[in-house]
Amino acid sequence: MAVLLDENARVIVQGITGREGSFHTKLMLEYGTKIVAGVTPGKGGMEVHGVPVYDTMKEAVEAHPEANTSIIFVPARFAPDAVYEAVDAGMKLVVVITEHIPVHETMKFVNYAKQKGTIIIGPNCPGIITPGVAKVGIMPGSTFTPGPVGIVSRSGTLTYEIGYALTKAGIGQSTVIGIGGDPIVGLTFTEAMEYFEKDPQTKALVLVGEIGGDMEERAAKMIEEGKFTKPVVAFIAGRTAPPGKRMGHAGAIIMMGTGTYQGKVEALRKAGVKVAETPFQIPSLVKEVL
Amino acid sequence: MAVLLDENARVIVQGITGREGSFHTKLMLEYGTKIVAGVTPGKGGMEVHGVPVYDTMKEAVEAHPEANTSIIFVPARFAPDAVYEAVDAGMKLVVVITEHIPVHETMKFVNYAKQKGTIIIGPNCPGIITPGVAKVGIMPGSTFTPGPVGIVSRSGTLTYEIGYALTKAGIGQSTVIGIGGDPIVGLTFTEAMEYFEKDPQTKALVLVGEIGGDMEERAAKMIEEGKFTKPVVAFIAGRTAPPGKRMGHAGAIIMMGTGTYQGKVEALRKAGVKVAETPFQIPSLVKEVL
Amino acid sequence: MKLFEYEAKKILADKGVKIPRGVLVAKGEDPVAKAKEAGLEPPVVVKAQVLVAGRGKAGGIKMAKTWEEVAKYAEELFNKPIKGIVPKLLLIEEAIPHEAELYAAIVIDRSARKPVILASQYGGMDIEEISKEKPESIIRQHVDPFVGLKGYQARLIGKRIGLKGKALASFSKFLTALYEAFTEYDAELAESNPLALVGEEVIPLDARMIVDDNALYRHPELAKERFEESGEYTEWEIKARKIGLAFVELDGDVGIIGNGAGLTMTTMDLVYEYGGKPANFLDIGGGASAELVKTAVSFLMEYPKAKKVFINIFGGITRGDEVARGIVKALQELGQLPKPIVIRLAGTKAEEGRKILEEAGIEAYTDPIEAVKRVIEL
Amino acid sequence: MKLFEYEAKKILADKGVKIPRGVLVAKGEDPVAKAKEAGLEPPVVVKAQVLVAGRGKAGGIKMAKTWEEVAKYAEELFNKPIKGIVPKLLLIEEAIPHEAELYAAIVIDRSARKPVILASQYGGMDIEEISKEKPESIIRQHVDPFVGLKGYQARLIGKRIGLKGKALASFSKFLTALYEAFTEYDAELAESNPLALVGEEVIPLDARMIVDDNALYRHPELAKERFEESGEYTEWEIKARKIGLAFVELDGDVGIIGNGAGLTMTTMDLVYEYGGKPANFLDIGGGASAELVKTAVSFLMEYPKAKKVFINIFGGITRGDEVARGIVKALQELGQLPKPIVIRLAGTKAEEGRKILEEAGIEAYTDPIEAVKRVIEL
Repeated sequence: MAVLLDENARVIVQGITGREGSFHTKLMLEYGTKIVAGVTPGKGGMEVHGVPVYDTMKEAVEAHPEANTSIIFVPARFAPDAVYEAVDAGMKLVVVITEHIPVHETMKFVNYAKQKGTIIIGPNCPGIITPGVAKVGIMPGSTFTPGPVGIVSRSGTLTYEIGYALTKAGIGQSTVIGIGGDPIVGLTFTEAMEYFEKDPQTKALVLVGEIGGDMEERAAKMIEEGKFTKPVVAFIAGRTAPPGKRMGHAGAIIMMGTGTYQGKVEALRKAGVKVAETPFQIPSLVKEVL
Repeated sequence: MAVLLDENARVIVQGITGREGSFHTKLMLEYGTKIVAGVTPGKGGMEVHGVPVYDTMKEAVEAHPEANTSIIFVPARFAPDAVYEAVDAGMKLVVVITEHIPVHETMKFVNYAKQKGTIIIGPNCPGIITPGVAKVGIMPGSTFTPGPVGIVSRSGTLTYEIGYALTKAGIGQSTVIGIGGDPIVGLTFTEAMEYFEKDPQTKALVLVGEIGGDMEERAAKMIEEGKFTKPVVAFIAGRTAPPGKRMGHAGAIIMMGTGTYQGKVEALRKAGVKVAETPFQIPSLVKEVL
Repeated sequence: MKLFEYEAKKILADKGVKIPRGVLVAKGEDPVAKAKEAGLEPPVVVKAQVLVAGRGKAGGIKMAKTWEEVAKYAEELFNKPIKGIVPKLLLIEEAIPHEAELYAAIVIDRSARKPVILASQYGGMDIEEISKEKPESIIRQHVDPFVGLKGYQARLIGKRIGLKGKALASFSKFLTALYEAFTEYDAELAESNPLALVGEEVIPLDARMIVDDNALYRHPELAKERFEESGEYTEWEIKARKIGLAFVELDGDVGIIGNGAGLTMTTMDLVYEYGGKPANFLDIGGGASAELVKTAVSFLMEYPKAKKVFINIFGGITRGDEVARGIVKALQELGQLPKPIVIRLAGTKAEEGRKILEEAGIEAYTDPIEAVKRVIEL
Repeated sequence: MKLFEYEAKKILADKGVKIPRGVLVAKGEDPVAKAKEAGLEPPVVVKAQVLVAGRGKAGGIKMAKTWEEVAKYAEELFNKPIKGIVPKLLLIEEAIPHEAELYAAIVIDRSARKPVILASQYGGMDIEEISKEKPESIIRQHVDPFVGLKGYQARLIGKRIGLKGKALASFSKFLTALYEAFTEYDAELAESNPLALVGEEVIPLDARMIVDDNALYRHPELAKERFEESGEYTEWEIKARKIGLAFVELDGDVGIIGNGAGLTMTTMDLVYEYGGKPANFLDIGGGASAELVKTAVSFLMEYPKAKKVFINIFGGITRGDEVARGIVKALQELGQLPKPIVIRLAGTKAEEGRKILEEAGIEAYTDPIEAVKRVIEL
């Protein structure tokens, strides 16, 4: 078992002929991900690393009706359209890697996908990996190993760092989800937690937050209300970030007094979550709760 | 029994303080319709024919949580907003009397209402009456009498004429719905027919169409496919109307070769429907099928 | 309301669509000088700006190969009515050699209650002809009115009418602009036919838009109605519109007044059914005042095609007594009865109305069939 | 990107909002002459057009009762930095006596993933103050981004902040315009505070808008970035932006380079945790080239606050060898090592990277804790 991504995933890569799309298609294939098709308008008929390319999702899905997941490497200006195309083509899961999508566009396609029953991960995210099974994303696969701990994170590199630390400590992961660093994302902490709650493989959850927004506070509330019952270890990046400054991620900003490190840590601790001071304390804290 | 409107209807009149709204509130009350509130922004606190007036639907519904139906007499520029307000306030049925609403607006609010599970009748319609029970509309109540025949019509006055002819001939009506003369309406023939099909009181249906669009053809198809099983008598107005001219109703126009009298009559006859040459043949045709 | 070609093209150009270079010439202006000023060189196309359908077939579009021809055709077009309409403006445009003529339109689909894109690789013919001759070539795509036309949908349509590469990109950009124009201007129809394929680019050689009359208040820049110029309306229809009457001219001799669109049409149909021919459609609508009735009656008394008049009223919101008062007033003002008139009154206050008419010496029927038979035999 | 008050007001005025009569004055122009030309009469308000928050409290807004005061305050404001920023433009506006000051704003609610309207009858204070002092006065209303703000929602909000009659209608018209501005300009924030209640009309005395940087390509009319004028950025932040670096200035002395926003913030936090103070945030992002790394390293070598530099890389898409090559290149160009530098490399191609560094005589850590301890003790 796993969360959102298992051995039944059949993947279409949107923007497969681009530099990033092509490179990561290769890495995903090497990891064992079952990529059935790629889409780039105007490049139909090509092959990329043996994967057939179509002009449209419609054609890709007609040729590969088993497809249920897509990953988007399309530039920001065209990415929202690619999301609509994936949703309308019936994808169950759409991973949006693209950064710099206007937030009004994200707001719309996330609402649209929700109505249609499609799960969006991202945008501006590293994707999702179920170690040993499949990877739909850009994270280094070797960093992760199968096991009992779920990870859900707003940060990419930090997730690799934490995954690596867990792996080194002999603690494997059930599924690792990078939900993305934008102010609006398709899958929030609490939504991801609903899936982890139901997954029998997952025995504990590592939650990697950062300043800005109130997703961590909402996760804390969910835990307090007893709607997430597994042990949680958290780390929040940005303790030393000044208010009003955007720290790399569009979503990592303390605005109008909300989204502070202190607020998040307090809320999580109040909910009984162990909050690590550094990411490198996470393995030992996880060991305590497993 | 009846269709869409029965003794459980509790009605709010939107635009109750206007000339039309106030006049028809009186007539509806006299007919026995249970009007619980009226809404006109800025006129909250007034009373119209004993009905309390509120500034917003929200307040009206808070004070009268039993309300489930609204009727809109608001001028065309403000009518779409009144529809959204009614839908968002949880009305199950909204009758839009207003004429001259831009068709792009109607297209939107009809789709919106559908998503939210609200039934819209109209716009540009006379409303709905279940004789002897309730009237949410502007038709002369005395014209109709309870009985076994449903009427669904694109035309107002013509419906009164036909109802009157039936009543004179001793044939009463289960429910009479004027769906409106605009190109886009909330409730189409086939949708109305789904309700009449399920209504045990209705033994036969009179369908009053006119030139323009293809609602009559769709009704014929529904009958042919066996999805509507009760006897149908039809009349189509506009046999002598020239193509390309708008005949009073925004929707009554033969465009791009579609929407002709001949096409509609042929489709209906092919489906086994008796099509009257004049509205005054309807009572005898109905008697044949009852 | 129909827009002129140059107006529809201007709207598209404002949305980034490349349109043929051109210049508008009014009567009295020198077409050659204006065309030269605009940087045009023959061959050019000289197009009458009229709103009638089938303008091309009616001789409203001329290809001029020399400046002499430009002058000649402009002179011709300014003096030749196209289906009865003399253009006030000509559009002189560069002639654009092209490989193919496509069709693209957006209309409102009544059943789906959504906008629908129509496209075909067989442009040049009108949509009815395409429907007859190449029905399978017509691509249909509905659009969610809240979400709008998605880029991928536009690309799919372009692909399905045979475009690829840059031409496909150009088409999908065009379609997006057309959709924006369609929604922004509350259009019932936005169309380009032919939409020319020029190398790897699409260019609208013609463009049409019909704006929803009910939405004109939101488009004050378009709001001057153009009854006279449209060619849609006859002289008497224009007169009627100016005094606020919903009137359509027909070819028979029985003048018709009814209340409500359905009943008025039915009254026409009844006259036809009993062997007569309606001279018009005139709907006084719901709840008409005596004043409006008077105006309608007086209008038909002047309207020469109507040799007699049939007034058919079923009172609902409309009151029989108001109608009767209006008729009596009209006849009083006219002094005498210039044309025979048959009245049928039923429904709300019909009794009162009949009394008023009787007092004025006018008989009114209750039964519509008796009334229509009487009209025919007059 | 923040818009200036006069820009935000112009956008609202274009949407039909009544704004105070006013005129822009540039340095060197005669404020009195320009104000008179614009038909203004004292009392007027002279407002520094700067983007810093708390402009009023910092003395950037002056009420002038006479023409002499206009001249005096204009002279003052043009020469007095507001939180470090000297205005290039002043806005002189009519002073508008008003009965009440309201608050209205639209922001994006991350959790609901929808725009949310915020309104309060207690304007004048900023929203944090209102949240503290009158939290119950803040009305919140979400908007479906596809459907838009409905008229009745605007009226309900107005009612709930105590308006009625014509004032309510004026407020709801204002809110509709504000929402249009919010969506049309891809705003993260559109705000008026105070929104004055003048008789039965609302008039925005101030207006603020922040446009999503990611959407600037859609707004070429706004697209000139204004790092210098915004007051949001320090001198070194402006320098960094100009060469494409995601850099935030902090107050410590340990220069920081990381890859990825989360890891870079964490690197700052680690330094702090082990007793140091970060001098900056500098994220080289995912998949950085040697060239970008070189630029980043050279930048920190010049940046005076950084007395030493800590580079923390966990390779994912970013490759350790590329990073190493960038570092080596930077040091080679500088000739020598002006500041001590500690490097931690892990993940993709970290082994290769360490080898490259070693060959250039630079030691690299694998363990971040060891590395950070080393930085602190330097």
